[in-house]
Amino acid sequence: MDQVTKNNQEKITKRDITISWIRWHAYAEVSANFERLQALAFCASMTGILEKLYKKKEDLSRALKKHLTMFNTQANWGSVINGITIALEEKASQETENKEESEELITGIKTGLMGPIAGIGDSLDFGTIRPILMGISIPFALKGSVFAAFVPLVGQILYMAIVGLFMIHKGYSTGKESITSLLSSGKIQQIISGAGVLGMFMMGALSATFISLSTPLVISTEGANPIEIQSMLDGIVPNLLPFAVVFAIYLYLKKTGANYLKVVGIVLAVSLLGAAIGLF
Amino acid sequence: MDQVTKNNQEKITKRDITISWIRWHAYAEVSANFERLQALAFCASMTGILEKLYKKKEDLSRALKKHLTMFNTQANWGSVINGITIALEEKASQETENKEESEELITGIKTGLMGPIAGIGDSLDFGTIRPILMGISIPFALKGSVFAAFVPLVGQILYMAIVGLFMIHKGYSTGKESITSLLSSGKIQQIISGAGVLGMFMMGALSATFISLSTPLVISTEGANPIEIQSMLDGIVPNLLPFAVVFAIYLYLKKTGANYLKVVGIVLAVSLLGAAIGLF
Amino acid sequence: MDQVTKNNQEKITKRDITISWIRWHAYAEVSANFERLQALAFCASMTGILEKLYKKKEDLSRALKKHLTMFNTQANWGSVINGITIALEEKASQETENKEESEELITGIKTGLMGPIAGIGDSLDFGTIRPILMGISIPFALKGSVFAAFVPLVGQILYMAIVGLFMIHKGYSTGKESITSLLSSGKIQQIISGAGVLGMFMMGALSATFISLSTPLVISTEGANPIEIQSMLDGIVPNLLPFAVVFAIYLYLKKTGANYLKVVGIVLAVSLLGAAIGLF
Amino acid sequence: MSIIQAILLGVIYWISQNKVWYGFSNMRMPICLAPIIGLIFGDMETALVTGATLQMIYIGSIASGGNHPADEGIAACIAIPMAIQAGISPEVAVSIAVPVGLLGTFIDNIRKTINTGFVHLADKYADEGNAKGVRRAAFLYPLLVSFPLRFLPVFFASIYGPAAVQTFMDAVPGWVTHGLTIAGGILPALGFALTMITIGKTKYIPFFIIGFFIVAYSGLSIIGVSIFGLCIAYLYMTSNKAANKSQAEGGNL
Amino acid sequence: MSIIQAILLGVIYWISQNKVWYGFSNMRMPICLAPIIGLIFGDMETALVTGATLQMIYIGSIASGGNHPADEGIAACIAIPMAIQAGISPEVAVSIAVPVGLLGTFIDNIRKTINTGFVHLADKYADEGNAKGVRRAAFLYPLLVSFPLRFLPVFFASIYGPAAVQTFMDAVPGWVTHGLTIAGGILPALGFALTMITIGKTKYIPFFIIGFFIVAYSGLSIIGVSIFGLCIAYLYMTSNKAANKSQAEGGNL
Amino acid sequence: MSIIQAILLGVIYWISQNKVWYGFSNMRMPICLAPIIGLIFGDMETALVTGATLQMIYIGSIASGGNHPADEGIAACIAIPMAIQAGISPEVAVSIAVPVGLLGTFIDNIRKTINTGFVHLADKYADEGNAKGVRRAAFLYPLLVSFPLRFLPVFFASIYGPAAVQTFMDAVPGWVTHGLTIAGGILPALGFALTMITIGKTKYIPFFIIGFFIVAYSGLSIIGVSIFGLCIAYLYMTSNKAANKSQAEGGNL
Ligand SMILES: OC[C@H]1O[C@H](O)[C@@H](O)[C@@H](O)[C@@H]1O
Ligand SMILES: OC[C@H]1O[C@H](O)[C@@H](O)[C@@H](O)[C@@H]1O
Ligand SMILES: OC[C@H]1O[C@H](O)[C@@H](O)[C@@H](O)[C@@H]1O
Repeated sequence: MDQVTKNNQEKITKRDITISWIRWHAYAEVSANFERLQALAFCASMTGILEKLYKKKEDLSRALKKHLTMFNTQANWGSVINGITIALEEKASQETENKEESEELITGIKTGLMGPIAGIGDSLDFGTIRPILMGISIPFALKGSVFAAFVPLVGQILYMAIVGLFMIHKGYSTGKESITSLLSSGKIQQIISGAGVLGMFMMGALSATFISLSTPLVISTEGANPIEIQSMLDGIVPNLLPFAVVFAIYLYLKKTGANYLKVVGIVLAVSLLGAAIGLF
Repeated sequence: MDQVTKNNQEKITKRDITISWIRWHAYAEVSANFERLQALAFCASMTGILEKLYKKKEDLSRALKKHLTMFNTQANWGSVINGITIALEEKASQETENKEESEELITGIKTGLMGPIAGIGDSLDFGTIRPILMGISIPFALKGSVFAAFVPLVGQILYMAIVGLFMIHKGYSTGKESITSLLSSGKIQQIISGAGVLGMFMMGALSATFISLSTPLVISTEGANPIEIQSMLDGIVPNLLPFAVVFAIYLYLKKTGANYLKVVGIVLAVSLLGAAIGLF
Repeated sequence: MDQVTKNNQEKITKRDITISWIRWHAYAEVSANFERLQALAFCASMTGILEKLYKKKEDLSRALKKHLTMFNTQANWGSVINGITIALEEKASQETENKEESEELITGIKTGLMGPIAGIGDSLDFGTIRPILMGISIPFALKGSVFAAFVPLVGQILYMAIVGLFMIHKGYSTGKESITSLLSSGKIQQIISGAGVLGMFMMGALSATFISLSTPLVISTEGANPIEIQSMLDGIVPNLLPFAVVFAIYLYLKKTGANYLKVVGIVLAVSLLGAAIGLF
Repeated sequence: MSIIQAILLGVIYWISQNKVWYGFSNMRMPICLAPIIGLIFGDMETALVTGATLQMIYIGSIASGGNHPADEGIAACIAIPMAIQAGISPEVAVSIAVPVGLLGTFIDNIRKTINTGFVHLADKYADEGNAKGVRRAAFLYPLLVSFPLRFLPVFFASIYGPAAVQTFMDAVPGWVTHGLTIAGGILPALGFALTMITIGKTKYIPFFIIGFFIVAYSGLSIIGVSIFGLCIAYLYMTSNKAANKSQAEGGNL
Repeated sequence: MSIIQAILLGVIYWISQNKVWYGFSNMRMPICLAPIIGLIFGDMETALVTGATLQMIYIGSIASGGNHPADEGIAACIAIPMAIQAGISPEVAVSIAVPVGLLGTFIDNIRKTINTGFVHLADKYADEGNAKGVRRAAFLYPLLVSFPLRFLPVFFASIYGPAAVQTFMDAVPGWVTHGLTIAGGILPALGFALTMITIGKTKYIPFFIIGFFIVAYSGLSIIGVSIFGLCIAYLYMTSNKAANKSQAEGGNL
Repeated sequence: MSIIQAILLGVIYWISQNKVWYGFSNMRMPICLAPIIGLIFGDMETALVTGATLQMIYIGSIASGGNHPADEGIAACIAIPMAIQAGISPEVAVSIAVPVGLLGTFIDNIRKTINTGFVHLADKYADEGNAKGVRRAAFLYPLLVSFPLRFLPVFFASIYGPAAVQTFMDAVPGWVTHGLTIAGGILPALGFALTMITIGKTKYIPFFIIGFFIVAYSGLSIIGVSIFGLCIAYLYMTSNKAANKSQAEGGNL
């Protein structure tokens, strides 16, 4: 009977993978939501593959549900995760035992990679390349060059097509050829850890660069020189407020389990209140 | 007979620990001396505990002598060492064998922690918090605010009461509940090593900040531009003289076995001589 | 018969080692060549030793050929390699079995140490001490002091005699007494790795300091502000061109197997061409 | 402004802000919308100058974790036509549009709240093994639902013109716009925090702190700091390899 | 100056410099003594201004390993009354008192030499199992012995007034005060070196060097540098955990 | 200039640039040649001023991997006599000599190409077990062969004087000297790359990158950066010791 299942199954082609990438790139941000972020986009981008691999309704259903768990990454470099997942699904679908184990493995690799790659991808594509590109094209555009104004958009489309397609196919071939050896040698774990360190480091760098918050508060006792709270804080440690904010949000998310929308609300409320009473 | 000893022994209460802390904070600097620094203070702060634990004179005597060996730490954060020591003494006093081993352990943990905590505590309380507090209160005091002038003192009393009491009780509970597991897992060793690294690092930072020494020497050969030795040294490496001084003293202490008073004398002599002949 | 060989063999004396050092210091740069750099100098400096150790022509021949493989280091600190090699040769010459193994070992230690020591020695002697010495003597020389003008040369001769002689004898004694224990404890490996890390690090530092390359290119579209390529590159990362150059050469050498002369040619050609067309 | 121009503008904004294609992530940027709007309104020069001026404000805008500090797209779709049609100087147009951009983040939050519904719909489709349904829930429905959200504000702002926008903005109290500016400065923190959560390892937090304070103290650029980050991560990886390996070997006994 | 004021001053100095309570560590600082002396002498304003001025000199004073670069307490107890009573300007009072503060470190060194005796006394008590005796040796005796050391100089300086202090200081040759200033700059090194000794591990010395030169080159504040220090120590600890563990596991076989 | 002076000059240059003794590495530096040339030509003051001026250009000259960015020695042997004899100001003499120094690197490259032959000769001697031959190939022959290479250019430049040098340099097109300056800036890279190759471990490259960019960003001096390098290397070594050891222990099972 196993035999039957196997024979029934179609082979994953290069074209399937490219289609999966097209879907991923189209869906990634469209269905973004506060509950599971890109989960729906990831699942939907896998549908073509899963339909081929799982001919039985219940298997397909199970596979689809598996990929509807919380997911978020930077979609460009994140394509590599789709590639790896396709390879792993292909292998898992052929197994007849240890199903649970390989499902856990797939989810483990997905969640292990999504964060680090988000950190690295955001830093590279949006923290580095984008500002450089715009920094170059703004002065030309100010002088009226239509060509220069098109560079950031067209450049990004091409760049992301090249990177994304490369990454998904690379992810697939790596996954297919060497996932077993990768896993047994602990190399995947090592890559996840290295990427995690880099991602975390870059989040720190981005936080210090892109979060801005300061206070105009001044303490003035009668007679005494007025004391600016902000310059006092700067004297202790620069960027103290941004640092406090990102850690407060981090700890809150960690405790409440990523109640994302609520944080948005709190940030807005605190900002407005702070603005109203002159705290910020 | 063992049974008897045990039954004889009183239980260590929270109150005992608090009293021990009060003694520690009162004695810490009062009996400071060139031979064993805070050894006497530490021992004396343990007396109440030891009297409860060791009912036999000879046991008490042995325990007291054990805590009269060289000790020095930053007394505020160092309270945690008292707490841990109390827990360890309590456990050791109930043992009937391996007495020597547990005595060695106690001394090992004490000497392992005292240095790192001195480094960290000095940096935090005296290198960071104190200058910040004073930097804030000086301008107000200059304007005549009595309140501001009281902040550094009252603030420190409260702060050290809170930290010190917390640390001694925390030390005790950690020691009591988990010292065995801590020891077997090597965690205590790890904490000592981490604290040692931080303490050493902070000693470097404090040295560069608080040691000052420079030379006004100038070499002037006839005809040639006069050369300032200090700016030559700065060109090689900044703060070279302070660095040399702290290392010279460190190596000397290391070799001669902490002949503290002698170093004070030498420093004075060299400084006065240097000043007299125009070297410094 | 083994006995015979052994008895035949003369003992290495301190004088032999000093002579070896004198030869090394005399030959080091004189026979520098594009194919094997200091190989000939190294081999020739070992001749006296090898003649003593290997009384049979074929043994001597084999030993000489072994030391004619590619070698390059900073000759001053590198004297330690000569010292170690002498000790190892002495030991190897007494062995009757495992000849191949100890030959490999000798070559391994030589090639393991030569790079790191080159990096460290160049940084210290030529990147640090020399500029400091000259920085000091130039102003005096400008004022006409003959004495000051002699300092860099005489100072270097003395300094290198002291360091070099110390290093070769130290290398020999270390090698002789403890090479076996060093090897079994992995300490030699550790020293090579530490020195390698430092050497590599210093190469980076020297590269950033001493390689200079920039471009005067300017992009000017009609109407728009002209854009200086160099300041654009600096905005991305400082010293980008020197970094690219050193890596390009490194990768090329790595790939083509140290075709040194060719790189000299390419550098010259590219520089001249670049200068001609206004690229640099 | 003709209705057709207003419709085109609304559609452009809808497409750009929904990132119908991930490679369009830059399309919502004023400098990218500028030439398109310039075409629609037939005044390329003003469009480019206004777009480039506005862009400078958003040059460091980063939207990690799906989180926008401000809506550059709506700001561009308000400011550029305003500068072209009402003859307002680019600087003034920008100063009106930036607060609108702050308000614009609300639209995105509404969208992401609504999209939550589609995930649950997808859950149902997944249960049924309905792959096509999942795809519709992931693309078609969100796009349709977001249409009025994206289209209408820009459409009406275009129809009723600068005066209406000005009146609207005047009605918004000063502390609100100031508060939104503050929120715009804070919101990226949410994205970064979320990414930290998904990275997951608490023990990497020292690297966050190092990265943060290297930048805070040295002012290094992201690319500069990432060079050191790469090296540190590589060294961490390789040094841990040794440790891991030996652990593995030790553990396997 | 009344005798009672002089007595009060002497006692205050005795309490503050002996740190009868560790939380009083700041009490010897001029800014903390100022309001107390202001009360005694009935001129709070002058006291505060002089105290704050004097404090600025000692703001970075650190006494590791029980080692004082200067005696801020005696300086304060000389300068503040002088400014109040002799009508000398705070600046001048400070310039006279600072050299006195340098001389003051001798008192502390005498105290710590004498205290050595009490340790040996405590050794004896410990031998006898006499806990109370140990406590007396740790607190009562040192406090009593230090009383004349601390009380008398300040008492007499107060009684004989600014002129006497001035005469005394004039008698001290310039190279001595300069030499003491130098010593005051060097003495903290002794405290740091002692702490290095008690930390004990020679292999951590590179961390000392890193800490030193990060500050020397960057001018980072102690708090700034400690952030990096914390991260480095944490990473060292955790990375060594792996190594230690595997070593342990490897070793246990 | 007398022939004897020219001969002496040529010989001096030959000795200095061949580093007949490794401790002579500085001898080719203008400041070291200056007093010698001053003696030969009997005008110490001009010699020293010209030498010191020229030296400033080469103060950071480094020749790793046997690779000279420029030939300071020939520049000195041209500029100093020129300043003394033709009464040209030191600055002008230097500006003529520096391009000559750039051309001078060709001589060294020719020498190292020729020397390749002697290695092969040494191979033969080694085969025959002829140690003396090896020594001759290592010292005598290279020194002799290099004699004309080193001696003649300086000798002829001296004989025909500044005018000839000037004419020669004028014949060299501007882009060539500019190109050689560029090459002089790049050539050290070759030496560093070669050393990287001989260090051999690709996995240490992050340390290269760290060292490079610490200097590039901070402008730290070599000695400053080497302090940190030492500490990093030491820590790497000791932390790897733990890992290595446990690996060894783990592996030995
Ligand atoms: O932060 C990772 C990722 O999060 C979301 O999915 C979006 O904001 C992306 O733009 C971003 O790259
Ligand atoms: O250095 C640790 C410690 O040493 C001594 O005990 C005193 O100087 C304390 O103030 C200091 O905190
Ligand atoms: O780089 C190491 C070494 O290489 C060559 O042998 C010469 O350039 C030496 O001066 C240098 O020290």
